[in-house]
Formats: sequence, C-alpha cells, structure tokens
Amino acid sequence: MNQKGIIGIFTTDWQMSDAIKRLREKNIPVTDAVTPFPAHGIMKQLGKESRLPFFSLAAGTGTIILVFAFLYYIAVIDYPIIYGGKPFFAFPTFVIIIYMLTILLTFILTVLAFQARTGLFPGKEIDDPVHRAGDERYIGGMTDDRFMVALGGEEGLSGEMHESASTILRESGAKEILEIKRS
Amino acid sequence: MDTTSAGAPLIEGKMSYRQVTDTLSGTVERKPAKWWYAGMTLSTLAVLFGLWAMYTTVTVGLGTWGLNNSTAWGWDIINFVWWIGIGHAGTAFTIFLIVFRAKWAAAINRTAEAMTVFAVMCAGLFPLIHLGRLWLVFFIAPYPNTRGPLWVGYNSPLFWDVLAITTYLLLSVTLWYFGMIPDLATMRDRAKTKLSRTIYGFFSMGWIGSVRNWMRYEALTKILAGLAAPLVVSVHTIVSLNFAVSVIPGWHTTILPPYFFVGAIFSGFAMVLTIMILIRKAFPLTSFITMGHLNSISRVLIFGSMVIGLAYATELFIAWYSGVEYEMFTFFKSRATGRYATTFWIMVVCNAIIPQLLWFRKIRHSIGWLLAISIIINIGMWYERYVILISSLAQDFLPSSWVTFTPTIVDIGIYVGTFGIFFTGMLLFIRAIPMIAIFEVKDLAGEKREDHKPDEDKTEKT
Amino acid sequence: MTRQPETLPGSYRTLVLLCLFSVLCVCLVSFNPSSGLREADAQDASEPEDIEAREITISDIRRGERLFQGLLPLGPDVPSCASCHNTRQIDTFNWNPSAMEIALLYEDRAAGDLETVVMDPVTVRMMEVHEGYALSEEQFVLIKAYMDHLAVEGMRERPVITNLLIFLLVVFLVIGAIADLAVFRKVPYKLVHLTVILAGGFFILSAIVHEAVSIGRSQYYEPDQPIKFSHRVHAHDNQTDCLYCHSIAEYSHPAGIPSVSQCMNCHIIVRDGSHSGRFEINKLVDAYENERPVRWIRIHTLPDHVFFSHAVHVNAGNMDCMECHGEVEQMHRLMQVEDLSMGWCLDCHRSAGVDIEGNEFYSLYHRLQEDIHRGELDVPTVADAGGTKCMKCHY
Amino acid sequence: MSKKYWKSLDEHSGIPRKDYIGDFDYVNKNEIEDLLHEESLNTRSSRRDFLKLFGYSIAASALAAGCEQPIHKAIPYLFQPEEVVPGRAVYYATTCFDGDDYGSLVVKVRDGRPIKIEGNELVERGTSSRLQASVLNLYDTARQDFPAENGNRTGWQEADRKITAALDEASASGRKTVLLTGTVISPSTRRLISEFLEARPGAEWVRYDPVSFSAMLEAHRLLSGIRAIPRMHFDRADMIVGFGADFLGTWLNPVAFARQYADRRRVSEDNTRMARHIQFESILSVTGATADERYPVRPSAVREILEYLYQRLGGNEPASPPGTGAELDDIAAELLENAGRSLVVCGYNDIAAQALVAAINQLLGNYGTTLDLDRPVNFRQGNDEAMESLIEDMFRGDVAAIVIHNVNPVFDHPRGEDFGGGLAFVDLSVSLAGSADETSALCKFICPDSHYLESWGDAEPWGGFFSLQQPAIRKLGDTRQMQESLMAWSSGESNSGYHEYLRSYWRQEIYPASGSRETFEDFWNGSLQSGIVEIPGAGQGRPSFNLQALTGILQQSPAAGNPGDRLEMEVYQSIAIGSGRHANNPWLQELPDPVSKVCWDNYLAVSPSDAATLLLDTGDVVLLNDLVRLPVVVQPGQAPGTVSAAMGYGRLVSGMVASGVGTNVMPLAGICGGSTAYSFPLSSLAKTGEKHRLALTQSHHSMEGRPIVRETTLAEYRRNPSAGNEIRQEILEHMYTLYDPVRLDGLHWGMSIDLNACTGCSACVIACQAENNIPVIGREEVYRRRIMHWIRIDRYYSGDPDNPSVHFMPLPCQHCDHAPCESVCPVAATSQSDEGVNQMAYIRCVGTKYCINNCPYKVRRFNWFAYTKSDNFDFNMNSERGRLVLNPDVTVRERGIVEKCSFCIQRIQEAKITAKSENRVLREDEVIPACAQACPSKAIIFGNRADGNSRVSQLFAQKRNYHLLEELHTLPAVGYLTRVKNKKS
Repeated sequence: MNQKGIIGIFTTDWQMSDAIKRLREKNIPVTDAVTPFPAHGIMKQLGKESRLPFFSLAAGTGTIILVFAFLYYIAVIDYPIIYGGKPFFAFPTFVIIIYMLTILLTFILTVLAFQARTGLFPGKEIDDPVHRAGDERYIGGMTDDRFMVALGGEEGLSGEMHESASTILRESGAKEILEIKRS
Repeated sequence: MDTTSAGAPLIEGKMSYRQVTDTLSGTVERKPAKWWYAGMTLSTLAVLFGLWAMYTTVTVGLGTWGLNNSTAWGWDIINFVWWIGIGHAGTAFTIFLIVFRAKWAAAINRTAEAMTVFAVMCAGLFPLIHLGRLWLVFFIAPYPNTRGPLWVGYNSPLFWDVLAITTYLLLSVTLWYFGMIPDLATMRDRAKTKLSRTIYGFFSMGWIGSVRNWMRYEALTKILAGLAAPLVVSVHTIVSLNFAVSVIPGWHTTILPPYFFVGAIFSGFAMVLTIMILIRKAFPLTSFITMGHLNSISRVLIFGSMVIGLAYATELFIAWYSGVEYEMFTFFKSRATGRYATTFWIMVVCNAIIPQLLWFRKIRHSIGWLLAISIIINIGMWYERYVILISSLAQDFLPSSWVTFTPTIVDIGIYVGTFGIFFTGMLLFIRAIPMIAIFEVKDLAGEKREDHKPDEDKTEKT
Repeated sequence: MTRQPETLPGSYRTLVLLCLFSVLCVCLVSFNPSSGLREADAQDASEPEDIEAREITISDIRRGERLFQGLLPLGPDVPSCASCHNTRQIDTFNWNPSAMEIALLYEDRAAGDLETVVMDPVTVRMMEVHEGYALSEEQFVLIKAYMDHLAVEGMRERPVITNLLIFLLVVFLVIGAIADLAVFRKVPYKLVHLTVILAGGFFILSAIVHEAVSIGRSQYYEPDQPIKFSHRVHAHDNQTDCLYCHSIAEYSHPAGIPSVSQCMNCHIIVRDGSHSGRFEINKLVDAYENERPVRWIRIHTLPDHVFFSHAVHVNAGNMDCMECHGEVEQMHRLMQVEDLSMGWCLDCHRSAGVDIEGNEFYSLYHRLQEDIHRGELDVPTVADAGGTKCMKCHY
Repeated sequence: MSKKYWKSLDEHSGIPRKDYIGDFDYVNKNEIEDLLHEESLNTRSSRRDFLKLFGYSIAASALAAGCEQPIHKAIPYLFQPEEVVPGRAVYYATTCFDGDDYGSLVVKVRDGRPIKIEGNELVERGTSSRLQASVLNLYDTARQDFPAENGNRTGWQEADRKITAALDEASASGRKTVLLTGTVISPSTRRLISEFLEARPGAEWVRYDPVSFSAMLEAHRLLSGIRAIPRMHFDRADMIVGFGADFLGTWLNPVAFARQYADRRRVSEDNTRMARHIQFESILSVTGATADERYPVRPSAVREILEYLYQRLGGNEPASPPGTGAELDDIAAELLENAGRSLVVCGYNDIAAQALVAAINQLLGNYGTTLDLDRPVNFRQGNDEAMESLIEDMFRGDVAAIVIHNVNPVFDHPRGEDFGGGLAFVDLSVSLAGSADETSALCKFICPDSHYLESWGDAEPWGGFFSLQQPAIRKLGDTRQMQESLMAWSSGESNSGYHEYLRSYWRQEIYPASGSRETFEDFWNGSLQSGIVEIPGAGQGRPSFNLQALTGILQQSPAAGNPGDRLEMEVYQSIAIGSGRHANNPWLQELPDPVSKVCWDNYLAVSPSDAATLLLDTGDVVLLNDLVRLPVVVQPGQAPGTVSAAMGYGRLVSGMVASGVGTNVMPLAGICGGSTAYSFPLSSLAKTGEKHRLALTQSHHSMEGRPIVRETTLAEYRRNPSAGNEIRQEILEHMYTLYDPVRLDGLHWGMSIDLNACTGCSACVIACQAENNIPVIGREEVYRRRIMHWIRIDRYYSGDPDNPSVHFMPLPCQHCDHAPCESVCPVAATSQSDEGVNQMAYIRCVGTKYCINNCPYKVRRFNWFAYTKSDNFDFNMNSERGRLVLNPDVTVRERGIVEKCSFCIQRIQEAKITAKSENRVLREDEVIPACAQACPSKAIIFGNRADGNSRVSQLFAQKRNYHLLEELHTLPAVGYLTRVKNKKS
C-alpha cells in the first residue's frame, strides 16, 4: 500500500476545529483527533454521543430489582429474625440499602463498562492514532499543548485526498504536518 | 472569561497551555522544600504513634480506651464522624465542577478530592478499629454461608453505614483517579526518569487524549459525579441515622440528617480552605488559587454557619416544645448549662458565631483571618460531635448509669495517628500528582479565538 | 475422601514431610542393600552362637526390619510379618495389630516371649493364621531388636500429597498467566490467558472458600482408636442396641461413651474377637484390671458455644441415631458422616416436623394448634416452634 | 418433705472413691479436663480458646489452604458412678455455717464439681450474697492445702504426733489448754469438743465472735436467766422498731429475716395489710433504707431513747423525749397498739441497750409471739469477757497450748495485736484455718480445716431444728476437717472418722428425739436427702423476766459518756465482706455496697453536713486517731455527728484478692462494759490531703424527677391501687405502634420485681455471677465503670440529704419486645426469640457496642479485656482451680463481645428439654432464674406471661405494676411493682 495517512498538529483547538470542518466538507475522513483537554468544539464535530448513560440507567434499574429481591429473600424467606419487634418485611430499611447498593453497583458496572469500551486499564500501552496506524513513532506534546488530527488512519489516503488534506491543514494553521509511516 | 460567583478571575494573568503545564506540574517536578520534609517527618511520627495505639487496641483490647458501660462509643465515633464530615468537600467540589459546570471549582477540585479520599480512609479506620473482634469483621458482609445461612442485621444503621462508607470511598477514589488520568499522561510524557515514566505510564492507562476517549471520559465523569451527588447528601445522612434511629435523648431527633449534612459540608469546606491557604502559601499557585476562590468558600462557610446555628437553635426549641423530660434534660441541663456546658458553648461559638465575622469583606480578604476561622470551625465541629456523642451517652435515661468519659492515651494516639495518615497522604499527593487539574485549567487558559490577532488569522471565522 | 488417622492433615506439615520423604527415598535408592546383607552375614559367620546374649547392633535392627518386611525370607510359605502387621501409619483399617502395638506390648519382655506367642498361639485366630510358621530363634531376636527400636522411634507417618501442592501449582499458573499477559507476552493467544486465569481463579477461590468453611469442622474424620472397636461387629453382627451402650443419650446432653466397666458387662465373658482375636479385647481387660482409663479419640465434636442435647432429639424428636451419625452399624472404624455445621442443623430444623399432637409439652402452643385445626398448617416444623432461634443452641 | 435431694456419693456402697471425678490425684492434673468429661469445661481448649482459635484461623485461612485441628480426647469413666450423669447436674442438700452466716443449702454439682449454691426450699429458698459466693471459697487458690509446721509442709501423722505430745505436756504442766473457736452450732461437734475437754485436763473452751452479740446474750442471762438469743419471727410482727440492727442485711440471720419481713409487708389489691417498720440508726443500712420511717441517731443516744420508750410503755411519764426528730410518744403508742404483734430489735453490743430492748419486748408481750426464747438461735455464742481474760492469761503465761478454729482474732479483735503478742507466750499454738490468715501466721501449726462442701457435719441453728452437712466433692487439698483433727488429738488412738461419729451421734440423739418410725438407716438417708430434721417439741412459753434486774444493769453499765462535739464512729459489717472471713473472695470484693455503691474498699462514711463542716469530699483520705487511714465517702443518711466504716477489710495475710484492699478499722474499737464496743467516740480525724480512687458503680444519686422508682404510701394505696403509678395510665394512652404486635406462641417469659419486697441485699447479683460465669474485673476497672454484673441494684436518694429516702431497683436486662438494641446490631447477633427473650449469640458478636449505646437501661456489658486466663485479671478465672466453678452450661465470653442477662436461658432450655423428653407440660416452678432463686425476700417472680394464670401474669395485671421507661415503647418483659411505704400521715 502506498497510501499514507497524514497527521496535522495544531497549537490551538479552534484552528484545528476549523481544519476539521473544512476536511469534512471535502469528505476527507478524519480518523481521530487528540487534544490535551476536552475540546468541546472538536468533540461535537467528531464524536458520537456516548451510550454510557443508557448503560448506567439499565444497570441501575437492574440493580434496584436485584437488591430488593435479595433483601426480600434474606429477610422474609430465608431466615426471618425478629429485630426489635419490627416486621420481617421492613421496607424503610430496604429503601436505604437499595439506595446505597444501587449507587455502588451501578458505579462499579459503569466503570467496568467504560474500561471495556475504551480498553483502558492500568498498565495499558499508549494507544494513539499514529500507533494504531502502524507507525511506531511517538509524537509527544498532545498531553501538553499540541492538538493532533489524524487523517486516513490505517487505510491511508489516496493521493488526491492526501494533497488537499495537506493544504487544508496548512491553511488552517497547522504547526506541523507529518506523514504516517508504517513500519 | 469565567469568574467565580464572587466575580474575581479564576486565573490571574494570561497563560499559554505550555505555561499552565509547566506551572502546575512544577509542584511535582521541583525538589521539595524543607517544610515538606519536616511535615513528612511529623506526620510519619504521628502515624507511628497511631500504629502503636491501634496495635495496643487490637492485641490488648478495647479496654485500653476510655470507654465504659454507658459510653460505649467515644473518641472513635467522634473522630469517625468528624473525618467523614471533612471528607465531604471533595465530592461537593466535583459536583460543582462536573454537574453544575462551575469551572471555577477546577482549581480546587483535585486537592479537595484527595482530601476526601484520605479523610474517608481515616474515617473508615474508626469503625474497623472500634470492633471488639476485628478479625470477624467479615460477619458484616451479607455473603452466603454455612450458618443457616445467617445474613446480616439489615435493620442496623451501622450496616447502612458500612455500605455508605464503602460506596463513598470507592466512588471518591474512582472519581479522583479517573480525574487524574489525563494529567498522569501529561506527567508520563514529561517524565525524566524511566521509573517515573513507567509508574505514571502504568497509572495513566495509556491515555493520550483521543477525542473518542474524551467523549466517553466526560460521559463517565458525569455519570460518576451524578451518582456521587446524592451520595454527598446521603453519606452523612446515613451517618446521622446511627444516632437518629436510636432512642437516646439528644440522638433521637429527625433534624439530625440535614443538620449533619450541612455540618459536613461546613467542616469539609473549612478544611479545604485551610489546605488551600497552606498550599497557596507553599507553592507559586496564587494565579490559580485566587482570592476569588477563597472568597467563594468563605461565603459557603457563612451560609453553613447560619444553618448550623439554626440547627442548634431548633434542637433546643424542639426539646423544649416536645416537653419530653429526657430531651429537656439533655439539651438544657446537660448541654447548655450542665456538665457539658463548656463543650457546648465552644461548639456554638466556634461554629455559629465566629464564622459570622466572614460577613466583613476585610476579614474575607485577610489570609490570616481566613486560616484562623477555618481552623476554628473544624475545632468547633469536633466539639459538636463530642457534645452529641458523649453528653447523650454519659447522661441518658437512668441516672444510675450516668458516667463521666475520659479518653486515654490510646484514644488520643489513634486520633493523632489519623492526622498522620491524612497529612502523609496529602504530602505524598502534592509530591506525586499535580494538585490542580491541568487539563481542566487548560480549558480556561491558552489562546482563544477572540484573543487571536485578526491579521494573523488565516482561517475564516464561522 | 478419608483423612489421615490421628491428626487431620496439616498442610504445612505435609509439605515438610513430603520433602523428608523424598530425601528418604533418595537415600533408600542410593543405599545398596547387598552391602548391608554382607555385613550382617559376616557378623553371623563370626559369631554364630550365643545369639540371645550378644549385643544388639544397628545392623541387627536393620536385619530385623528386613525380616519383618519380608525382604529377607522367613521361611517357605511364610508370608512376611508386615503383610499383616503394618509398620507404617496407614489410611485403611487393619484388624491386625500394627507392628508398633506389638512392639509396645512386648517392649519389656524377652524375645522368647514373642517366639512363644507366635509359634505356639493360644487363640483360635492366631492358630489359624500362624499355622506352619517355622522361625528360628535368631530371627526372633532380630525381629525383637527391630521391634524394640520401633517402640522407641515410633512409626513412620504416611506421606500424603495434599491439595496444598495443587493449590500452589494453580496459584503459580495464574500468576504466570497474568505476568505473561502484562509483561512477557510469550503466548500469542489471549484465550489461553483468559482460560487459565478464569479457571485458576475459580479453583483458587473455591479452594479457599472450601477450606475456610471446613475450619473447625471434621466431616469424614475417621481416626484410629486406641482399641479397634468395631461398631459394625457390635451393632450389626451382634445386634446391640445403640442405647445399650450410649444410654446417657436418652437423658442427658452428651450421648456418653460407655465406661470400661460397662464394656466389661459383656467382655467379662467374650474374650475372643471375631476379627482381632484377643489382642484388642485384652486392651480393654488391661484397662479394667489396671484401672487405666481408655483415651478414646473423640470424633463428633461440636464447638463449645453450641449446646446440643441428645436427650431431646432422641425422646421428643424421635430421631434415629443414623439420621445424624450415618450408617454406623456398617462401620468398623467410626467416621463422622455429616459436617455438623449450623446450616446442617437448621436444614433439619426447618424440615423436620414436631410431634405437636403427641407431645404434651406443645399443648402450650395454642396458636400453632389453632393453625393446624384451621388447616393452615399441615405438620408444624421445628422452626415453627421456634427451632431456628439463636438461643435454642447458643447461650 | 416432698422434695428430695440427692444423697451423698458416699452413701452408695461398692463404688471405689477414686473413680469419680474431682479426684485430682488420680490422673495428672493436666488431664483433669478430660476426666471432667465431654460437656464440661475443658481447660486445655476452653470455650475462650476455641473462640480465639476460630477467629484467628479464619483470618489465617486466606493464607493457607488448611490448618491443623486439635485432637479431642474423650475419656469415659472407668466405673460409672450411678448418680453422676455426664452433662446433668446433681443436687445435694447440705448446710453452711461459717461462724457468721447460716444457710441450709442445696448444692448443684456438675460432673463432680459443686458450681452453684441454692437455698434449701424446705427452710428458705433464698440465700445471701455471702452464701452464694461461698462456693468460690472452695476453689480459692489461697487455701491451705496441706498441714504445716512453722510454715513448712508436714504430714498429718507427723503433725498429729507432735501436737498430741505437746498437748499431753500441756496437760501435765497444769497450765491451761485453750480451744478457741467461733460459735459452734453443730451438736455433734459440741459433744466432740466436750470429749476433747474431758480428755485434756485443764482444757478450756473459749468462744469468740468477730461480730459479737455478747451483750444481747448477757442481757438475756441477767434478765431471764437464759444466756441466749431469742429466735425472732418478723413474719408475726405488725410493728417493728429497729435500733441499729441491720437485720435485712447483715444481722444474725438476714436471709430468714428478709423473707419473714417481706411476707408481712407484701401488699396486693386483695391484701393491704402491711407491717410497719421504724428504724433508728447512725449508718444508712439496707434495713434503714427499706424502713417506712428512719431516724438517723447517734449510737450514744440510743440508750436514752430506749429508756424513754421503756418508761412510756411502762405507763410512766418520763420528763422529756430526747431530741431525735421522731415522735417517740407516737411510736410508743403504736407499739402498745400492736402489743404481742410487735418487735423491737437492737444491734448495739451494749448490755444496757440490749437489756432495755428485752424489757420493752417483755412489756409488750412479744416473748412467746414474735420472740422465742424457748428455742433460741445459736448463731452467736461468743463471750467477750472470756476473750479478754484469755488475752490476759496468755500474757501471764497461763496458757500452754491453744487450738484456734474458725476465728482470726489477730485481725478482727479490737485487741488483735495483743492477742498476736500473747500467742508468743503459748508453747503450742495450732490453727485450723482453712486458708492462711493473720492468726494462723503466728501459730506454730496449721492443720487446715476442709471447706464445708468437702466436709460432713450437722447444725442446730435454733432449738429443735437440725440440718445436715455432707460433702459434695472430694477434698481438693490435703486437708482434714476440724472434727477429725480434734478426734485425733483427744484420744490419740485411731478412730473411725467423723462421718461415723456423726452417724452415731444422730443415732443416739436426734433419731430418738425425732420420733421417727423409720429405721435409722431410712431416717438418716431421708435426712440427708432433705437436709433437715425438725424435732417436734414444746411450744413457745413466755419466759419469766426479772425486770427488776434492769435497774441494776442500767446502773452497772454506765452510759457511754456524752461524746460531746467529738465524732462518734461506728464499725459495721458490710453486706459483702462481713467480718472479713471471706475477704479473699473476688465476687464479694466486687459486690458494690447496696447503699454507697462502693466496692473493693472500705471507707469512712461521713454525713453531708459534717462533710461540709470538715471540708471533706468523697475520695479524701483521712487519718483517724492517728492510726487508721481511710478514704471518705459522703454518705447521705449518715447521722450527723457520726462516721462509720466497715470491718473486714485490710487483710494482711490472705490471698492475692484481699491483700491491699481497704484498711482494718478494728484497732480503733475498744471493749466497753465487758463487751466489744462497735461504736465509740473518735478522738481525732485529720485530713491528709491525699485522694483515693474509690471504685463506685453508680455516681449519680438522684432520679432527677423521673418516674423510675415509683412510690406511694399504704394509705394512698388503699384508697387507689394505682397510687404513685398514675403516670402509667397516661403513658399507655399515648402508646401507638406502626407494626403489628409480634406473635408469640406458647411461652412468653416475664419477670416481676416487687420494689416493696426488695431490700437491696444483692444476693441476686452474686447468684447471677455464679450462674453465668461473670468475670471479676478488679478495682481499677470498676472505677472506670466497666463492672460486668448482669443484674445491678440501682440505688437512688430523694429528699433531705441528711435523712434521704432510699430506693433500690434491681435491674436485669428488660428483654424488651421492641428492643432498641436488636435493631441496631449489624451482624444479627442479638434478636428476639419466640419466647420473648432478647437473645445474644456471643459467637456472632463482633463488638460494635452499638447495642450498649442504644439500650436505654444500660444493661449490656462489654468484654473490654480478656478476663479469663489473664494475669491482668488475676481472679478466679485465672487459675485452673478457680475455673472449676464455671458453669459448663454457659459460654465463657471472649474479649471483644457484648454480653447481658439472658433470663438464665440455660435453665429455661434445660427445663424445656426435660419436659419435652418426659412428654409433659412445663410446670411453672420449673424455670427459675438464678436471681429469683437467690432472692431471700422473693421480690423477683419469673414465669410465662402467655399463661394468664401464671403468677407473673397476675402480678402484671396488678395496678401497682409498671414497666421502666415504658414511654419509650420498648415493651419490657420485666415489670416493677410500686413501692408502698407504711407511713403515718
């Protein structure tokens, strides 16, 4: 494959945002963008809404039912014990426990889902679009003051697109334009 | 430009992203000052003292404490509630930041969260160490067993408490840690030695800041903060249920949950104020932690103080209005005028009266006054818990079982030990992790489109 | 699963023993048997006479051991002693006295006594078994030397390979898998890691849970008793009622171990055992005559915080002994069949009915009886009468 | 004699002695736990150890996949004794008389160990705290386990040889041989002693009581010619006037008196007749606290009051009543109204006062009704004058040999030091003390007496009534009971032992007198089983009194001069320690004084007004007469101008427990008018400036106006049965519940405590301690308010601090139906049983202590330390021998767990199991908790509330019944009956 991807590196988010807008207009696929902080403009341009909140909602609802069932089982069915003359089915108590356990379990499930989806876990190797595209270089600065936009990704860009992409990047004020080299 | 509610700027002066990164990670990268070593030595000594006290407690028995047949809870639960209260600020700031998008909280958030984590750890220590048979602590967990199976006492507020504290600790640790990941990545990229690069690299989870991850990351932190929001209210509420659900006069009141919650926020913010002033003094971060921040916190404190004062008054009123003689005795004879009058009035003065000084602009803008008041508030809050616990237990229904409570060296040792743990944790934190969330501040800093000089602008404005 | 007699298996100790055993094996393999033999032959040759009087040497003991083990032939058609009299602690039940028991019995006696008993037995069983034995006087001296040695040294414990080794192996495997996944990356297929970690983790967890649960419990505990008392012989073959010996069970908390004098009610006459000859019964007689109590090993033990009354279960509960103790009448050596856990107790309390009509005591329970009359309750369980409340057993 | 107890082991023939357990020499001592059989306490792997092992090994299990388990050995009896069933208790009837206290008892023996004392219901069901604790004396490690000569161990034969030779020599020398004993109420022993005296020419028998009733005996001798103490019948008296006689606590026979007294004062809606009791005293005793009216007076004023009363009753018009605050004329009138149904008692050892009291009783015609001089009690026989002259004789060298039994004059005689000095002039001094004491330490020989539970014996507590004593355990040490020692030394020839002697004495004396138609063997066995024999005899005659002699007595014994401004001091016996005989008993040392709530110390009680004058406060140490240092307790109710302190403390030679506890105050006392004066003017009292930490179990004394102890007067009660308890109606009206009431079927246990009957004697506290293996924690821990008692006696004062009303309230766990403690336990360790018992599963407890906090009654106790097998708590639970007293049916609690009253669930379960096994209904009297069983005044009634006919249900239906803190809606299972005071006005 002789097609190559391009990386554009900016120093401000708004410049990159403009570039992305123009790239999009030209139907040049933007693989990924890397920013040192959550640049909301770019996120709006590139991202899909995360479905994590829906997962949380589902997890929370499930947990409420499970915890209630569990409490009912231990308190009423399995080993009913009289505490202070209270009925076995002590609903006010259940509410508090369900409340606490729902938060606990939902949060754990959500974090696990996040990790599963993003593939982030302690000890994971750096995973940026350059690496993903097979380039072994590490282009630093994205955690400092550099904004990177990767075009073409693993497939690379066709010559024509490559050309116009470089132009757009340059015009948008990119500090550097690099080619992704596959090893 | 974002400002605090007080109107002061969040970041004083203009900074580039690089400057922000340099300044904020500088606290970690520079060699620590002498005060840091002194602080570490002191807090390590305190930890050692605490360890000795805990060892004594576990091996010899709870008899080494000042407890007795009537006051079966003493300094353990006082300190537990106190620390939990302090541990409320961090999460509150997180909520301000993430849920209410109050950007000004970004400068304080991480430190406040660290404080929360260490304070909750210190707090969580007490319910453990106060067990007569620590080695059987797993009985509290509802797990299937061959004893019938015998489950747990789900009616007990202590069980709810265990759930609440566990949840709160796990959630605040998670929030804190996930909040740090982008900065850990920054530190990884700036690391000069292989070791620190490996360590930061390990914990940064390979973070690079890709937009997709940022999206999910923001979603996650929002969900976590959303889950934490009710926790901030409920944790101290559940702690207060330990008292409110009981029958003891002075405990058995419905006002306790809101009263405890506000008290917790109050003491937590006071502690944040203390720590922030100290950090501001120790590091060149005045442009990040501005007078505006301190001013905002002071205003929260005034509000808290007034609510607390109202709660004190309400308690007294309700005791009188109910006409229950046990309540009357506890509030009027035991607390206001009797054996616990000194502690009661220390509590009132420290929590309800002195913070009113913050109404004065001069005092609000004097670092010295703020530091003093913030410390006084936490002393007052400790006394509040002392009054609630000891006065109610030591003089309850039957005068025959009235006792006096005197702490022992072991009681004091464990308390000092938790200070050690807290400050060791905080000192290590400021050495290892940027105190202020770099990525959050960057959102506020750097060259904005509107700052850009038009002649250099090569792109079209949208 | 059966457990090692006398002591329940201690994993640490077993590990040490395993090491020792392997060292021993190596020693035994490297040791040349013929050299010992020659040495002994040489001694025999030099001092053929006056066997009784000569001093016992290490090689005598070793030769005695070989004779006993059958490594040196005893004679034509004579099986080795060890084929019946075990020299090691064994897991299975052996009616014949172990070498150790014989050794202890004859510790203070001369080799001649041993010879008399073996060659000229009085009991029926020994006559049958030892028929046609022709051992020399010298052989007896050597065997006796070995036995005296054994009496001092004690029997070798049986080496056991425990779960601990397997457990450690799995732990290493899992650690390896994790390390490979994170650091070394030698195995390319992640499924391998995943399988190892999941399966290993499950094994480790279940092993820990199992061991934690069985702490303080001794299900399947089956130790050797000081006297080889067979419940099968007594309760099955001879149809003795359980309550004849364990009479206390009817009116007290413990079931009671019968006193020696009670054993002697029968054994004053019965002196020959069907399986063990006189050897075991003689122990009883000896205990009786010398007023030396028999130190039985207790099998069914409840922790001290549990109060259990046999009386109420036997009388009011109409329970058969076998319901808790298993098929005792089929056991030569008694074994604890159930785990005696609280859950096990409660299972029965929740399912077993109380004799509410038959037992006058329950006439107090008006509401329970009303429920039965109204047909809301069929047979009230022990739990219905409060049988799952803490203070039934814990106080 | 419907109730039969087990006979002694020895009564069975053919069982070799050595086979039953309790024989320590049979198998080596480490194996004793095996011998004590399966269910019993296993010292090597005790409950406590097990719990610990359990806990720690769980923790360790995470590390290792297994651990080694202990091998349990089970050793059956070689020969099973017929009546010893492992796991079941056997009861033997026996008798205890230690010189101070008498009790006809039933001993509970489990697996060969006596573990609990109960009263023999044929005499008195109740017991006193000291009798309850006497079982622990058996297992005292400080006991003298072997005969000793000059402190070195010797053998009995050797000792006998030497002593006999020395006695022979003494007889030959013509000097005196003195047998010094306490009061001897055993008729057979009395005969034995007379034989000893006959066999030893020149021998003399001196009796000495540490708490002397010499004056009372002398007064009766002088007035009626009988040197005796009349038997008192409080149950026949409608009007009781006491002068310093603590007859409900320590005086003479408090167990019987408390029962009689309470019976006559028990009121219900059907019976509103109630005796009236007026008490004059200087110390605030439990009797004064229980009295309807109490007047604090100086001891020196008593004689004056008595003289006035005597004059009034005699119909004279004395000049003017002494100023006491009491309307003496009214009292006299009331006494006259109740002539023949009244009783005047006086506790002062002063001949004049005692003679006046006897004369007053005679004037009122009380002899023959409430007082019985025909069948007098034998509890005190000591002669103070004889003791005086003995000391003189010893110094003169007239005494060649002295044999001392059961008394410790060096410690408890006012001239104890002189007595000790005098012993040096005696050639042969033999002490028969069962454990080393101050006197035996100065004696040449110690020939230890056996404990009463190891000995045979009999007793004649009052005329015509006999009770038997039989051993319940093999001797723990190489001891020999006193009678056998005397037999060995009187004849010199070998004898058949005291058991045979006793039998033959009974065959000769009691059997014929009893009029029994059985054979002697049957009679003897029957008597052993029931423990008592009553001889039908003459009725109560009215003794002839020579009242003229009174004038002579009054003239001869000068009034103890007016002490003027000087403080008057009174030495009294405390409820727990008494004369100090059993001061080494940790249970008793830790029993708080019912009134002052101080334990582990004696103290100087000072009245509040004197304390204000002298600038004294509780805890200040004062120096008395430059001799005795005591901490002060400001005691409301102490008569102004008087101070008081308990005797029996400050033991110098005793076991570990008693040493260093308190100060001996007897050196302050003196002899006055031929009898020991327990009250005397104090010449100096100086504040030292030191402070002493007094172990108080209660430090707040007012009820703070809360309706805790509810009280009314008899007159009010007659008008309105719910008088004093009106608030209950109000509370019940305001009671709501959100929940359906818990459904309890069949059994619902309840306890009713009659505050009118409770005298505060604290027998229940010790009974509970003995039954439930409650640990002793020592002074320092009590000071820190961690006492472990499961039932406590709360005491409140109300009214005038110089003469307050005192209220006692026994407080066990209330076993609430809606128990606040239960709902707060996070591990389900405490919950309600289906019988209404608040159950506590120790094994489950992790020790959060939340339940302690949430108990409004504060009855839950925490094991702050390991109290068993701990050198920091070196009491009975720290020695192999001391642990033998533990009840195997009750778990010994580990460190770190909560415990509390269980309503003696082990007894409930035992009774239920027995009933179920026997296919019958549970009888009401089968289940009695230890406290109820020990209560001498039957103030505690226990039963099934689900049964409407049970006593407890009926008491709960009384209008007097109320529940403590009922307004909290805890629904306690313990009810209290309001106190009714028979007050004028």
